[in-house]
Amino acid sequence: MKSILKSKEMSIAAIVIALCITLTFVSPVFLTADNLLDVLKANSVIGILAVGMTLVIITGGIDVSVAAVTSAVCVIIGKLMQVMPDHFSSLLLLFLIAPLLGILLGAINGVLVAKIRIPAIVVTLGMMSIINGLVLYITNGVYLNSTNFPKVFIQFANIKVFGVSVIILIFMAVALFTWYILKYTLIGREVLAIGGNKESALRVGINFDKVQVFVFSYMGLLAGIAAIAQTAYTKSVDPNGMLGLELLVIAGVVLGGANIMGGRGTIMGTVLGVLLLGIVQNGLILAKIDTFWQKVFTGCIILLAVSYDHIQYKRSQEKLAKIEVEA
Amino acid sequence: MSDYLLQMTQISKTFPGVKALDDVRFEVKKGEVHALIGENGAGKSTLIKILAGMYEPDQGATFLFEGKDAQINKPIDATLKGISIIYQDLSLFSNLSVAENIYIGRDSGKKPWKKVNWNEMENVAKKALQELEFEIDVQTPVEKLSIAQQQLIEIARALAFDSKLIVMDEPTSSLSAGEVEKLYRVINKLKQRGISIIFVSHKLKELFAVSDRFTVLRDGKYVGTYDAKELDEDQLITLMVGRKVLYEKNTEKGLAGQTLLELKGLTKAGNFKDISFELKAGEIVGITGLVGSGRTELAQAIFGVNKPDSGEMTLNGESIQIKSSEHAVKKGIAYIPESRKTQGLILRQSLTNNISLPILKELRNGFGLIKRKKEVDLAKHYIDTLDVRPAHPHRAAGDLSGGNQQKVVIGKWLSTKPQILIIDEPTNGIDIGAKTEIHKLLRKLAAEGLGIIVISSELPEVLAVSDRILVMRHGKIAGELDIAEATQENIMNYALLGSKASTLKKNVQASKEVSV
Amino acid sequence: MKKFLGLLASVVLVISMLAGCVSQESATGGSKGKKEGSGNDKIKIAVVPKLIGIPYFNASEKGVIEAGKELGVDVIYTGPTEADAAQQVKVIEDLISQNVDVIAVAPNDAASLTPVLKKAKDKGIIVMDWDTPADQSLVELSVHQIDDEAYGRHIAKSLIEKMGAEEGEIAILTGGLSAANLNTWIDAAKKELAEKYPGIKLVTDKIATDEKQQVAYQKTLDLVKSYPNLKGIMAFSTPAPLGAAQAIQEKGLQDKIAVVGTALPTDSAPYLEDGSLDVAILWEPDKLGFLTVALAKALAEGKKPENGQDIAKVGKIELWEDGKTVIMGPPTDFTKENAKDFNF
Amino acid sequence: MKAVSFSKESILGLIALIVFILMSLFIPGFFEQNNLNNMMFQLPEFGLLALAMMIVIVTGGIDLSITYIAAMSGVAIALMQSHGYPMLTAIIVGIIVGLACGLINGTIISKIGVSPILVTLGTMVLFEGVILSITKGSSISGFSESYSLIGNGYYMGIVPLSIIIFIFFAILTGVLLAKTKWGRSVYMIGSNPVATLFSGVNNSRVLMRVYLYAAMLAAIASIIMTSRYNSAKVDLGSSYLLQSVSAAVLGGTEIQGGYGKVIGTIYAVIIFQMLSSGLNLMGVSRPIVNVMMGVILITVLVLNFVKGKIEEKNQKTAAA
Repeated sequence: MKSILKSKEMSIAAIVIALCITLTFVSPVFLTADNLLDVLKANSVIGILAVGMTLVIITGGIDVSVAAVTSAVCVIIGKLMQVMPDHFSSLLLLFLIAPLLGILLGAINGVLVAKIRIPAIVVTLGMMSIINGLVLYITNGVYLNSTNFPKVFIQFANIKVFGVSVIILIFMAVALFTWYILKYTLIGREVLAIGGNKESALRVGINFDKVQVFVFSYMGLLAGIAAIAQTAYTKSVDPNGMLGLELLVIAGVVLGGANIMGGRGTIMGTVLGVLLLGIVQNGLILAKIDTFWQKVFTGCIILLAVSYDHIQYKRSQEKLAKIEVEA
Repeated sequence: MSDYLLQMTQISKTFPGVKALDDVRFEVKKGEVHALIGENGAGKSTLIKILAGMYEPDQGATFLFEGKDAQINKPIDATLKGISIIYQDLSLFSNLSVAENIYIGRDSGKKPWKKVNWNEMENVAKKALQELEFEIDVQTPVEKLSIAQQQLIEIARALAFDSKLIVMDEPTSSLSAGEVEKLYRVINKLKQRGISIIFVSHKLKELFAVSDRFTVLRDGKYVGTYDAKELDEDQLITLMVGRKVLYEKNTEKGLAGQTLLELKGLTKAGNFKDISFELKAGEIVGITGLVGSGRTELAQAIFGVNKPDSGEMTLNGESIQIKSSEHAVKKGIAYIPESRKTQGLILRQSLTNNISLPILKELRNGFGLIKRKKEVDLAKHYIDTLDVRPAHPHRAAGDLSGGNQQKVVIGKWLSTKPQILIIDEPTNGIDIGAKTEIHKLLRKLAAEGLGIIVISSELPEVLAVSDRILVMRHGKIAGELDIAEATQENIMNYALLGSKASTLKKNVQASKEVSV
Repeated sequence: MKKFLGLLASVVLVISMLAGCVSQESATGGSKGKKEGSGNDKIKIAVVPKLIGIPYFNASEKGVIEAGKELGVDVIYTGPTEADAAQQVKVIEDLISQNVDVIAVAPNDAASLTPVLKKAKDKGIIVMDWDTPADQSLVELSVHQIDDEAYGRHIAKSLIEKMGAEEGEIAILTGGLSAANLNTWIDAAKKELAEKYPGIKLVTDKIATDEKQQVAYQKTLDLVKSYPNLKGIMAFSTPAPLGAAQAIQEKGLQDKIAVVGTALPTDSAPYLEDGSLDVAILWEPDKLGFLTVALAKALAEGKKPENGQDIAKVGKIELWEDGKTVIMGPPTDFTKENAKDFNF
Repeated sequence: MKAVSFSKESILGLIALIVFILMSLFIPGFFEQNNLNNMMFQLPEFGLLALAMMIVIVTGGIDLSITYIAAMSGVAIALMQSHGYPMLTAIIVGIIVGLACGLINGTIISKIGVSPILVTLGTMVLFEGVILSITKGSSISGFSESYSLIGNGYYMGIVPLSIIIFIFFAILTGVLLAKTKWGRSVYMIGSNPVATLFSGVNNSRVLMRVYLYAAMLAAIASIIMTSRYNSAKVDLGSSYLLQSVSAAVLGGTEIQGGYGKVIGTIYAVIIFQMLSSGLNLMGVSRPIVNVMMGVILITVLVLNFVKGKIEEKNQKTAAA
């Protein structure tokens, strides 16, 4: 098990390391704790969502409504915070409400996918359209800035442990927790099993519907947490702030080696994939690359990474000799 | 009263348009090995799936387990009652480790947050594997295992479950003789522990070696349950097919014409090594050996979809490298793969669309558009000549039975007017009547001048159709036999040992093995 | 490949065949001129923003609605949900179908609106632009909140002032690289710097922030790291200054780096407070909305604006010599002191 | 089998008809020359992109870069024309640029075998970047007068020219898919790529042509768009990306591949078009229009599911 996990993440890790080395030479600023923490912090929200997306993609699904769900939760908790008293309990309440809202929205996706058997991409596409429309209609795109937020939330957003922002800590906690779920809980193993072989999973008594509802609800839960992280990160709520983010999230997951058809995917890989995207963004400015060429670089790096990864994968498959040929 | 572990009565199952099971009864005693037999399509797998909770039987079924009324609506219900099922196509998770594959399902239905205990998992797995005398690192991912090894994992899973009833659907299909023997030993051990086993197999010899009783199904109906001692193989076959059938060894030698195909030292790492033989027009060369001996890989190399590393191939005397399946078709090579449903046919498409696919190019008019009428006529032609039923060119291929599907695949390739036909497991999953039909068809095609390579694990089949037989073992040709000198014994010796010499124990010699 | 070439050839053929019979006008071209007796004598004015659902255009909407009530005209405020030229064209086409009297549009891309505005004009609808100029040959009136050139220069000047030095490194953030109005301002600002402050060095070309605060925030963090001598940031588009200020606030660089940008006062209040945002420069968008409707109504009644005319609630306007460009007035500087006085 | 008369497509057609009648009856201004013309002018660009997306989806893929391919060829056409090249040359160059983009997608997908969603995600960013670096983000215009006729002109004074172009390509696509070896192979690959490969079909070539053809349709759409909007810009038509996926799926195309019809997609495009125009005429807020589209997408699929369940039940009782 361990050896193959390593090999799957190897190529992406290699790319990340190669990029880091290059950037270190290009810009001395890159390899400073300050910069690396900034990169981590900037990509924490995407990271949290990508962790959840990993589970969805392992089971062979996809959720393009994550950004919409996150901004819906952002807006709701933002509105709530406008009226909340400046008391510690407000924070607790927030940490209760946001995940619950996320779970609710995620569960709707899950039920439609599992029970009505509509392909995940279609359900979530529809949901995205609906949620985005509603959010825009209700908020009219109005910013909610931190002036009226409870002070305790701002304090929370500014917490640092050994210089590491609480947002990064949330991301790390989510990644670790999800890794634990995948590795050590029954439901986590069922997620992997379903990704590996749906038919077999049914035969050994795994409830496919339940697992699907779980992964989409879990995705929702993480979207709720991501909403808190996002609000803590920007210290304001911009209903349009997450538009289009779902593609970045998916890109992070698949760059991390998850197979879009299901079965393959690890939390470690996803974290690396998100970091790769983040480092590219960061590096483009640090390397002082012309503004207009930045996207060209990003596109090329994505294409190279996915092609390289796929070629590696094909080679490893070739090497998996099915037949013991006599010498 | 209850020395019965399982009693299923009045089991019927209706699918849209088909009655798969009709008032079947099936009773298994504690601690017996009970063979469930019947032709393909007799309803064995439907019955097993009902037992497994994958299908729900029609109204009126009664189901007793350990004398108590049992409700099995979902797979988990069966698992919890102690029923394990080893499916023929295996239920493994290639992305998970050996240990997990053995352990999986044990916790199904428990709280989702239940902690997975990796130590316990590995211990359970190790213990089960020990019992099978199969040594392997339990952390190896299953995708790295050979098919035979995977089958053992599947058996280990059932062992690890402490099941009361284990269903084995064709468990030996890819095991070597030694492994089969191990399996027999395990079965005997399980029996002594009071575990019941339902054994499904086509190898009659094998059935008689392990089973205590037989239940025979025919056309979805219950024929009867018999004690193993009261029957012999011929009687059993008669019960299964309602008539006596056996196929004869081929005696008419084909008229080997000029050489069509010649391979010299064809090699691909991890697939096959140093393959040399020739195929002449009008002859049928049978290639046999255990599953996983490299036969299919070799066939695909000739067909251009599995490129060899080295070696030479000549077609009609000219050296050639087949670059793609398209190239192969152009050169008159046809390949009928082993798995009809996933590789041979596009199930959701119509018979016409399937048959015409390789030759669409020739069905175009001046504007490059497909001449639909001509296409349908072509399909009809092959449907008629091959007697495909139902003879409806617009039906989806998936609606047909296995034998008819196979005829469609053959029709598809005959439409290309090939000079070489490679056919992998031509009668896999086809009932016996259709089998002989297909054998006759192959002989007829050879007589018309086609060069045919038949790949098959079923020795009687190889003997029934071939002019020459190549036996593969571990990716190499272990031996070549002319039909005149070929017997099941000497083929098996090559396949298992790589030589003609017979040193095998009696019970694996498969002297009179008949496969249905 | 052969087939594709064939296809291409047939396309060309078809186009050339059809070309002969194609005309700009529909023969059955429907009703020219205004619809009579639509039952409602109220003037119908449609105001189309670049997109709806962002704070700036929400503020304008307030002014438009208010003007509708006060001046007794029907107003429709509708626009695309994305700043996409194609969608905006559709919105206008649908408005033409609704037989409005005046269409005032803030184009996402002026050129792309030319055909549809021409169509509107042909139907007898009065066409004008607001916020951002459209094709000047089509519009009767062009309402500008600001003189773009002056505005860009003003922002540059303010930055220099806040930096307190006429030399040093600065950077520019923008909403999107393809936003025409932002580009105009940026170019004007650059011109101002080049002409008057040769000591100022622009470290890199304008950096896109995707109209998102968190992106502006990240990019600013990257900027201050890559260019440790950075003294000032100009941020265009409303979310960009907020993100930049947030970064400055967090890194405690208020005294080292000056940030000037185009933001709404309520949003920027938290950053103006501690000086992480030095000044937000904009106009009052609700006034712009109000002015647009007021002038549209006058136009529908056949009245042209005059230079120095005093519009209620807005103030004195400026009319250029071309007779159609109206400037609402100078920009408003929102600072720590006055930000609370505004409610948008 | 017996329900041929009630195929997914005909039901959708029926829905389209009902929507049309309802809107004509209840929305003032909907059934007017002007509005009908508007809809006909608006439909082709979206329709072409939706068709392009449909073909890709039929093979089991997806093309996220499609709108940027359109923008790419649009920019090429605009640049050529503004530099004084004749219209026809510009159009041909534009199509070639589009095909070149398709070639990149096709090569990586069919030769290397990377999954389409990943490849087109990458090329989407890449193409956007290339356009940005060429145009510096500004829009490019300067088309000849006659060029603007493609998107704005009427044929014989009655029918918008662009709708004729659309109909031409819709029929062409329909014929290619239903009547040619390539089209047949597209469905076959979408249903079962392995069996198709084992039937002597050159999957990689078929896929390559799929991405080329999709790119060509995108290029045609961009000709109509640039002509209609009189300019080309990096985000030309970018809002059509997800809409075209929705339209293809609503039109009955199976997202896993293997099934999808031109006519279904066209019905879906028409429904979307009528909804958007009708709701606008009613003065419904724009975001709510988006909500409605999402609701309709999900509702139609739920209905399909329910219909399937009922049919299954009927068949069962019939057999028993």
